[in-house]
Amino acid sequence: MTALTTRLPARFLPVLATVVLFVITFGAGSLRYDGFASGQVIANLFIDNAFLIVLAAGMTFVILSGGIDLSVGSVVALSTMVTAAGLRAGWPVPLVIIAVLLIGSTLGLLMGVVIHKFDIQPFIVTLAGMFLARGLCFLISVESVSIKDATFREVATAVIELPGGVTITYNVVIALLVVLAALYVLHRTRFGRTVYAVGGNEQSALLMGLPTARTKVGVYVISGFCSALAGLLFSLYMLSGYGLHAVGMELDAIAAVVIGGTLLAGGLGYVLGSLAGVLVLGTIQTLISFQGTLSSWWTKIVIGALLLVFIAVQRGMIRGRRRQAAVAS
Amino acid sequence: MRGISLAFPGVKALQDVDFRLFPGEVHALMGENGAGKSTLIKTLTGVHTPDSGSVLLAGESVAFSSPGQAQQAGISTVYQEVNLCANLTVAENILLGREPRRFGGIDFPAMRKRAAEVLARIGVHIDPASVLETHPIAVQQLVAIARAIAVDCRVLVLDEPTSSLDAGEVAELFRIMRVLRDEGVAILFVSHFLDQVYEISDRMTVLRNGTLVGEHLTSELDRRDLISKMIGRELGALEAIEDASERHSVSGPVLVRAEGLGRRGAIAPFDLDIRAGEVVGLAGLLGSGRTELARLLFGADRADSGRLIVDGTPLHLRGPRSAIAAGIAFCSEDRKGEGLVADLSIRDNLVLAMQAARGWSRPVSRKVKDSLVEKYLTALDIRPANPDALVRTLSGGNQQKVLLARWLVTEPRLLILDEPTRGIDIGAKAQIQQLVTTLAAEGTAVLFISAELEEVVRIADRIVVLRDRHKIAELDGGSTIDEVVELIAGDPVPEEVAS
Amino acid sequence: MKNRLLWPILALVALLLLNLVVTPSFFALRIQDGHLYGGLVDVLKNGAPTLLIAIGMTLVIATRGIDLSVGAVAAIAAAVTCVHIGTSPDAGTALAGMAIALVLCAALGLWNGFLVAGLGIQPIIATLVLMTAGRGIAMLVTEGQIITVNNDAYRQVGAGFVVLPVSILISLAVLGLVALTTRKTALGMLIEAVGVNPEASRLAGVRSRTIIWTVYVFAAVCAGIAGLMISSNVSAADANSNGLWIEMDAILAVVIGGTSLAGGRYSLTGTLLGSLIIQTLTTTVYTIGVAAEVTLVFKAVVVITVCLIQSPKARAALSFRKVAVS
Amino acid sequence: ACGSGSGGAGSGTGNGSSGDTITMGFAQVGAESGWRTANTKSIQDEAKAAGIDLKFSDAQQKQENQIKAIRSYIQQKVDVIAFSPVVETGWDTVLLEAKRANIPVILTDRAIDSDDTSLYKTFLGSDFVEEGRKAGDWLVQNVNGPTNVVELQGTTGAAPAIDRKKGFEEKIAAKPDIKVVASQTGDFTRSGGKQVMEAFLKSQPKIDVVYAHNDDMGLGAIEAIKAAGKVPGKDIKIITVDAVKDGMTALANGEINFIVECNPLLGKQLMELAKKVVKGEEVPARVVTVEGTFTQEQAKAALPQRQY
Ligand SMILES: Nc1ncnc2c1ncn2[C@@H]1O[C@H](COP(=O)(O)OP(=O)(O)OP(=O)(O)O)[C@@H](O)[C@H]1O
Ligand SMILES: Nc1ncnc2c1ncn2[C@@H]1O[C@H](COP(=O)(O)OP(=O)(O)OP(=O)(O)O)[C@@H](O)[C@H]1O
Ligand SMILES: [Mg+2]
Ligand SMILES: [Mg+2]
Repeated sequence: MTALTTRLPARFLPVLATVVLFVITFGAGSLRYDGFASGQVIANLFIDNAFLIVLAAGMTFVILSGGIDLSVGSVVALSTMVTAAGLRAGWPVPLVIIAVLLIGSTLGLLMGVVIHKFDIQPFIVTLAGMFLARGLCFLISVESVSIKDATFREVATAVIELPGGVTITYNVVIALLVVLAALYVLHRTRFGRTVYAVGGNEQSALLMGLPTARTKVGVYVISGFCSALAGLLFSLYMLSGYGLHAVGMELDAIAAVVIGGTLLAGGLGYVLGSLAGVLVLGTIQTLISFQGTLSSWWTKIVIGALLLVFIAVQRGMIRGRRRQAAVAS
Repeated sequence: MRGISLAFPGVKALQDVDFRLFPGEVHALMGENGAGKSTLIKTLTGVHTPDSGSVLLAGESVAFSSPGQAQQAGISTVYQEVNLCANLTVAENILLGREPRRFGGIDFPAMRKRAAEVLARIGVHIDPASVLETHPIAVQQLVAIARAIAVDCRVLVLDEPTSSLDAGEVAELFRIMRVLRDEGVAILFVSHFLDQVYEISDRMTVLRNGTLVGEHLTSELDRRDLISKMIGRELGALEAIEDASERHSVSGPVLVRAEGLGRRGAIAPFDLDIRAGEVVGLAGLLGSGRTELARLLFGADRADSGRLIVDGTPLHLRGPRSAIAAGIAFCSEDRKGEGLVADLSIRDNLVLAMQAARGWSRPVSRKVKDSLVEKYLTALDIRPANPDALVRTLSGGNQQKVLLARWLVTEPRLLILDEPTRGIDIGAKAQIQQLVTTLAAEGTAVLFISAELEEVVRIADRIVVLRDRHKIAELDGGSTIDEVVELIAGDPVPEEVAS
Repeated sequence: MKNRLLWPILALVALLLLNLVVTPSFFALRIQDGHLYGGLVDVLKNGAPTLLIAIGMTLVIATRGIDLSVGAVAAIAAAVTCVHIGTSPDAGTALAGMAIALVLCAALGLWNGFLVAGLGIQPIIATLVLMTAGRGIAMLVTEGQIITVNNDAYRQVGAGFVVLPVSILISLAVLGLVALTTRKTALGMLIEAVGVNPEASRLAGVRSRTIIWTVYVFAAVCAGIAGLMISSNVSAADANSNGLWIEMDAILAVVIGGTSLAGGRYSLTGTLLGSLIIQTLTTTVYTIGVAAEVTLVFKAVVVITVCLIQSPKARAALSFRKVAVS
Repeated sequence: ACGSGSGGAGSGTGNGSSGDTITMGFAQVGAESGWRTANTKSIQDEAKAAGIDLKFSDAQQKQENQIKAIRSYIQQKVDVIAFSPVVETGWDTVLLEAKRANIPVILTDRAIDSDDTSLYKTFLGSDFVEEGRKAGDWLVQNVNGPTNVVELQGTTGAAPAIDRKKGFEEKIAAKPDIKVVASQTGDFTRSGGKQVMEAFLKSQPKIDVVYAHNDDMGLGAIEAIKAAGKVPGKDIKIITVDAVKDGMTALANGEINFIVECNPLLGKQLMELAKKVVKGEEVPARVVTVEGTFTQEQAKAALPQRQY
């Protein structure tokens, strides 16, 4: 057996395991609940999590490089706030979009520069970024601001008909495009491979003459950009800006990435895994709302338990498969 | 490089060192462990910024602020420890940063093809799409070399590239170095193997304790002079070792016996007896399974067949702990990854194994610690002799000594040494060899693995030969190198030899 | 070592001085009903739970781990104890309740340890399970209600005084104990070894799994005690808000204290300073009257300034500029 | 399972899956306070009593989860959807979907900020601004001379916090003697309230009144005041909102001076409304829950019957 067939799948295993698990859970849900096995439920999974997909894609870059970005949730909130406030003030839509993306990327850039130049741990810097972004929301307005702009509303409510009567929103299309772009950048460009190298061993990457500085700052810019974009999608989803939007969403994004098999220490993982991770979290949510009889606390316990089942089974699958691979070679 | 000085906290690594490197020459940088060779190289390539002094490249003053810049200026470097990204593929490790592109993206098929070509140039045939960490450290070293020669460079820096390579690989490397030299590339070469240095270099610069001793043409400096320049005194110790290595056949009780021990994909089932007081050498080519054999004996990997008998009773190896408890010690060849705990001090690294065996609640007392540290710092001449220095800051050779000392501290009954002399200077190497002989005389069994066949033959009482992950023969200590080489490289069909 | 802690100390002092400037009475101490009363005392008292959790977190982080579940565990401890106490004013009932709660916390720590060391799941996700489910468990225990108790013995843990607040005395005692155990035994060194290079440690015969297991249990017990302090301070268990986001504060304290999230070498003194800095920051916000909507921006600015002050690189850059200007 | 697609024109019984029992989807915000838990319990109990099949989901304090839940109710074709929008914005898209699917919507707690009032049938709930006003009124009537007030705000940005502040300020503006000297968020929790109050006690030379946006923060403040050697309710007057049992007890004991009620028990009213809405009957666009205020004497009387 050649090394190619035994080795590469081993690295893809976590992703594969997540996808397989996702399919199994979905199957289980379909058997258990009426109306679960419809195309629209799957479509809703994407519609309801489009912003999270974008966030997770950005977060994948950061985690692959060995860092972490806690600011994403707040940047989403800030983006919704800027969008809503900007539109309320009568800015044209394109200007709002550009402003939001610029703010997100700039915040990312600032954090990246501080992390890299001053050698401060990403955890603190991005936590400060988290405070700052949310603080800025409240400076703009403490109250929630609704979006009344006609163009925005149109895009938000527009649906794309898929065969079989299933509908999706433009958000889904954008999210999937982001995933594709992330795939391309991570796997087909020097920057992407350097992200993996830095995450694998920063010192070595430096000695190999790779542009580690640019890469380390770059991942935070990407994450900032993705957060801002996710914020725009969130604005479309909610049609409002609010300082308390997306509280704790950074944890969802990190969880999705890690469930997708990415190593928190960096250097190993795939965007597709993160996508699968988001879908897993979304499915857990969907299962719970279909169940419909859980009290608030049982909801939490069941979410935790399902999460556990996911990661434990995933772990088991990876271990079992590794053993088989070892035996086969 | 002119008047280079560089100080780390507490250590003056370089003091006013001048160094010249000409196109079309192989220039050996010589010195004991910790003399400052690697540091000088890192100053050249922009890893460290010198406190004073200047670097001139083709007459122009340069100041690289990162290795990337040095690379762009045509300086290609293999650093001492394998500095690659183990999580990437072999091809990426070789070509990342100058990968072939197509439509703006990396062209992977072309990249794999290029990588395979470069690897073939140095005689390595591995799948370029495989992940680097699946390969043993020696292969990783070859990949690092491949990376360095994959580009057209003006200056090629090789910091102990041969420390875990065997003779065949080294010959390949030298062939290429000669080709490059003839093309006008300036090559800087560091090695503790004097034979290699004399074989390949045209000129050498000697460092001692961070200061320049002198620059000489290789042809004008004989070995004795070189050594005395390096260690700063007349050699005598060295000769003592050459004699100390008389062999004897040991007929004591069997200490460790392996019966049909094996692991699929790693090493075929083998039998092996090791007696107390015996030095058993393992010989074989790269990838012949020596390390795997050793790991099985230590329980670092779990065997899937056979059993291990210690002192006549079967030992159920559940992991390194049970091996250590049975008096087995294993000094790994991968000191960075599997050996040392880089961010701990010399002291902590020294007592780690001993402490682990005692459990956390029974600390080794400060007094015992200090006396142990004291003893081994002097016995192995570890520098700097500051027990609180972080192991990460030690020179490669000194790290190796710390690792060795860690296991000596546990007073093992069977000491497995996998490439213990890797990256160690000639004086220290002699010391270690002597140490092995002494230990054996005191009744310790030693399993000795080294890529340097000569060394194995010199100190082993018995030599076990491996090929293609099979044990194919056992020779007694009187054998000559030629006999071993014949077995190692010899017939392509192992069965014939074995029968 | 001393040098490393100098800057966090300076940051703390600067923050305290800021309070003094805005509120001149901030440093004032007086004896009130036989115990010390004043702004500084509040900082110590309210910082005690974070400090305690941060101590446990330090050890977890030193092994390259992280424990997100501490907040939930704190909530569970509070809930179990308060439900056990109910309306009883007995000291015995309170003690029994606390004992039960802490045993339960140890079990939860074992669970985390099992996921991390036993199954080999990444710590952040392994403890995320308990972070989510744990709060649910706490609410299950209290049935979503805030359980108010009226028990003097229990009140002592978080609101009591023996000259100084009992809670800070407990935290400092634990800190001392941990410092002593890790320094006087080999535990500290082994923890660091496991954190820096797990594989090398395994090959050196270190029982890395047992060690990892131990630190998670310890962190959970610390979280449990902290939960008791928090709830005892207001004599009520609120499953939903007890210890909410305290894991972030604790991690921040550890990191500000100079311990790297990448594992390995840790500093307990650093953690102490980190916790004090964070609590002082919170108290400062209240005392100097930062408007609620500016609070977060203020915190962000302070946190980043503290870190810049500590970063040798940032100081180098700054002093370089000064030299260049002058 | 029956109405396969055709379920169309004019059938007055709605589009539920089974003929007579009504299925209601209720998207709760979370269980962030005792108040909310009481609210949930009332809805669950009353649904059972009214024979309504309740699908309940807890959004863990996240609006997007609430939206997801509503979307899944639409998917499951429930007969009526009810939810408590904690924020007034951000509901248009999903409610439009509900409207398209012909599922009537009832808001509880709070209205939404939408120009399109056809998105929901009615809304049932308290008025947070009004609560703030009641608190302000009481203060204006019950103090004389210069009065320093400290305010313990709810979670920054949360609607009750904003509105209770707004209503309160509106009323006290009438009396320039009353000044809010410090205002900080205590996150609606007891420990938050206690910590903030401790700090206020040190930084403010004179505090006459505490206005807390909920009972819990008020209870925390009481602890802090006691620790400072002062008497809550006497040295420092306390006004809170909610009237949960613990708060009422403190009020009855004289440690709180005035509580504005915010009634969580709207299950019964909700179920009645739901039945009407499903039948297609007209309902008023706004149903206000019955809410009062409590002084210390009233609290003593009301306490024994307090359920939550
Ligand atoms: N990062 C560092 N921090 C502190 N001291 C260092 C650091 N790097 C190297 N040193 C010290 O500098 C001296 C020179 O080390 P260097 O690695 O250059 O030796 P070397 O000649 O390459 O030795 P070897 O043959 O063992 O590789 C040693 O004393 C070493 O301990
Ligand atoms: N020159 C080479 N070309 C291709 N593969 C090699 C080469 N050298 C080693 N390998 C690989 O090395 C692996 C086995 O390494 P192992 O650690 O058993 O070797 P070893 O005998 O201990 O040698 P050493 O310790 O000197 O590296 C196999 O995967 C083998 O394919
Ligand atoms: Mg060196
Ligand atoms: Mg080997």
